[in-house]
Amino acid sequence: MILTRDGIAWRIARDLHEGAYVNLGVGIPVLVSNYLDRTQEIFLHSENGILGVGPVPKGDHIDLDLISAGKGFCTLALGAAIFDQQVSFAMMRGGHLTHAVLGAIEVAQNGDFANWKVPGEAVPGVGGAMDLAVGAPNILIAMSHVTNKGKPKIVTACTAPLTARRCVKRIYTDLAIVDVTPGGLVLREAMPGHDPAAVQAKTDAPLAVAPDFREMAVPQVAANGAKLVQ
Amino acid sequence: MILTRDGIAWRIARDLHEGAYVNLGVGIPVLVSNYLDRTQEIFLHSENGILGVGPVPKGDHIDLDLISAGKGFCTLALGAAIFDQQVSFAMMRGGHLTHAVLGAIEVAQNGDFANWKVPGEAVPGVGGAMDLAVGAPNILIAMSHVTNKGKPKIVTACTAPLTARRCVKRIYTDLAIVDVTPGGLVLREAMPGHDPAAVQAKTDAPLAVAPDFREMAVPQVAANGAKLVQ
Amino acid sequence: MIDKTLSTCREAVSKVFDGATIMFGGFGNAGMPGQLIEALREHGARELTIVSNGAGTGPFALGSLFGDGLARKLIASFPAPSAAQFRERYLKGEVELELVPQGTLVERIRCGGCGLGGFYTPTGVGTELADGGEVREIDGREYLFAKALRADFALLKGHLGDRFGNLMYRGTMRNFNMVMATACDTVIAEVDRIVPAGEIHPEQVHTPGIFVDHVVQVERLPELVKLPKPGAHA
Amino acid sequence: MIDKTLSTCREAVSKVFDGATIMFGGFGNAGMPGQLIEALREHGARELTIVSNGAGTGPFALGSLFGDGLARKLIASFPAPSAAQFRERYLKGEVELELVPQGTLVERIRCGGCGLGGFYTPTGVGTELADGGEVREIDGREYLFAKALRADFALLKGHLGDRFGNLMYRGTMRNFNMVMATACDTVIAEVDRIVPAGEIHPEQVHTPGIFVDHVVQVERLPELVKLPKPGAHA
Repeated sequence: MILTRDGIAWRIARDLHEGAYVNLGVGIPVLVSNYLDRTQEIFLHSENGILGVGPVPKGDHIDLDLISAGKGFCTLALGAAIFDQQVSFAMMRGGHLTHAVLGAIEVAQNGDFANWKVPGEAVPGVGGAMDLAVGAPNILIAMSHVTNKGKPKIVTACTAPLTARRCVKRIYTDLAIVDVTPGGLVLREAMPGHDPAAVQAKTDAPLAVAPDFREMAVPQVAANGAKLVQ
Repeated sequence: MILTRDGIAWRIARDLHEGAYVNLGVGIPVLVSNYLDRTQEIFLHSENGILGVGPVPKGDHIDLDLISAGKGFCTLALGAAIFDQQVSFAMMRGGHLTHAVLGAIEVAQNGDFANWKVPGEAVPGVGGAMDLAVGAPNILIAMSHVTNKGKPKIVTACTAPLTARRCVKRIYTDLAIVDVTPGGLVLREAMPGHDPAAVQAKTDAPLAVAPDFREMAVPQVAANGAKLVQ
Repeated sequence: MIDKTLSTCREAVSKVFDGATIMFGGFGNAGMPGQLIEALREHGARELTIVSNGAGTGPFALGSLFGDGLARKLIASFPAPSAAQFRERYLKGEVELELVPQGTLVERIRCGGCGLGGFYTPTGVGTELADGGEVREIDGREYLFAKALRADFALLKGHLGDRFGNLMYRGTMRNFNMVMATACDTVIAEVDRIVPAGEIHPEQVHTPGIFVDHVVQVERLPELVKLPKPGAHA
Repeated sequence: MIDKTLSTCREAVSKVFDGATIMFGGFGNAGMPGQLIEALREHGARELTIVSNGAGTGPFALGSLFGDGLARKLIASFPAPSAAQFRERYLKGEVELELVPQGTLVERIRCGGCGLGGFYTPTGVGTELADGGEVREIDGREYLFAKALRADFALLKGHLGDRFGNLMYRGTMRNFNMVMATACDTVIAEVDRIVPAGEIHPEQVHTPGIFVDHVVQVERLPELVKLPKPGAHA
């Protein structure tokens, strides 16, 4: 049993709490917004100039001038602020956001990670990924544990072009949650049916097992009907 | 016959035209605002965050939150904008203002000038003078031609601590108007009764005389009743 | 009376010369000067260097400049997979790409606009985008040097404008428009509406007129308002 | 529910420690956090490093901190002749002064707030304020290196504030407040009025709450509103 993309997003959302200022990257990370505890006030940052991104607008409530970083229309949450690029990147690079949730191609045991240059993509594009990575104190990675071909993505050293060095704090995969610590990688949770040895078998870098290691507890289906495990 | 402080300001105002964006320093420069041609739209910049400073407010029309760089209350002109320090200094250092009018202790023939560290003043203060000096393409100096003790202030090389190097375009004194050119100083106008030789006698650096040199034409009294010549 | 308004985009872009470097505001369609870009395409200046966050998202707007072969270089952070016209030229080797992290791009433009020569950023240190760059340690952290960036022209989009050149944006239109307005020799803005002097409150002027040379009122072209699928990003 | 409001200035400054570096917003009395400063004076933390454009203009506000001997250093651009309390301490050698051109001060603070290490400015090159500094030629012009500046605390003044920490200023209150809000570990703002969440329009938030830790509503003290003679500057 492993997590779906929604399942990874759901699990990350459980670790975000009131007062967090969070940037959600493309891919699995943007799904996190669907699973946040709406009784808590969590500010979502969009690098094109919003702090306090609200839900996707419905029907004819679309404002053509209000888009988020994914270029889809959005709304504003209570207490939101609008600003330009220089302020937006001050928030990112200046360490003001509390969390950035980003996808990755590879994460290394020292916290290096690679996510901007997709193998096989002939035209490179980096956007704000490197600025987020050097700024936010909590870089959370959301990704599958292995590639489509079964190759581990948590590695001893990245081979793909780096996004930033030594910045990842925690990795959420479809299989496990792994912390990056000064002493190396620490396995905190794994999906039912995958003991530490099974996770290690799919991980290139050595994993220590946390003293409070536990089975991940994720429901089958989310409140919005999305399948969380498969 | 020489100009009063108001006279110098009046004469500078004649050289500022529609569309100019001007910062007026403390001392004689701020007086320039009293003599601008009000039929022309000239924007006055105040480094604390205003473009489009209007006249001093009258009576109970004072807004306690609206002050100019001299820390006196002010109003806003039509088309004014309000901003913070980083934008204000972007305008100054970035070369967006067309003119800065500044006082000086000394101006050298190469356009160096000194105005921030007043001799005998034990506590130094620089404010925005250096930023203005490196930014505005037209640095106009307003000062007396000689010190209280008769010592020339237009010199071959500054002895007082510099504000900036090679930036002065034109010097307006109570006696003359002198341009700083790549070929040296050029005397453009002098007050009636002071021929080029008389101006040179009160000037440390050599003056060439402009082909269109002329006598300065300034009325005795301004429209506001201020004495312009003495 | 100062009057920076012009009546047509054609007139506004008429001074753009072959080989010019041009900054384009906008992130997605918000704050993207679609009509000025169309006028520029018709104007036909060639060998342009384009500074923009991306390279467009289809055959219109920025995409059309690449489609028509008017650009020789792009300085950008994210030429998206949907920027087909750019990508085709790039892969043929007809257009050069200078890839810059988005925050570094913003900051380089800001430096150019505020008279600074360059700055040190932690962004990109240890990555291949730092290759050959100068790295300096400041207070125990490594930073990469980046240089100011200026351009000959800026094409921007505001919501309101006035004859002084003051601009006010709406929603997420501000994006790159505000910094780019400060960093170009000639700054041209299209706006949804030119309003009488004084109608934009001084505290709501986002780009003061000192930075702007020309303002043109345009109607929004429906084809420039591409409707993305809702749900792409919350 | 996020709630960054506090009911007293005393509480807001209670964590300030001996030896702290503190940035103070304000230019003249506009945007000057007079009541927070008074609370800080009563709090009595000593050996402070003060970052401010000036050093006050009399025995109240900043002047009182120097008067009480609470500061050991001032980083400023213009300690005016009217800053008698600072000047007396400075001339006795009891307070150190780091004089920085105003634009360089602003930019150093901005760098500290936006994660940059430093920058190159043309300001001050060839002057005695550049002595010992690193000069670098970039594209044929000389620039002086300046380093980012941060502080432990910022004391700021806004007009409106809300429980999220969002601030809106009035008139010329913005001055140093906006950059300082980004560059300090703990940011405390006094405001004329705390308004309900959502009352400050998102497009009129000048300092987003992410930068602010505490907001206190105060009444303006009449003695802090010194009335300058009109006509000092047009």
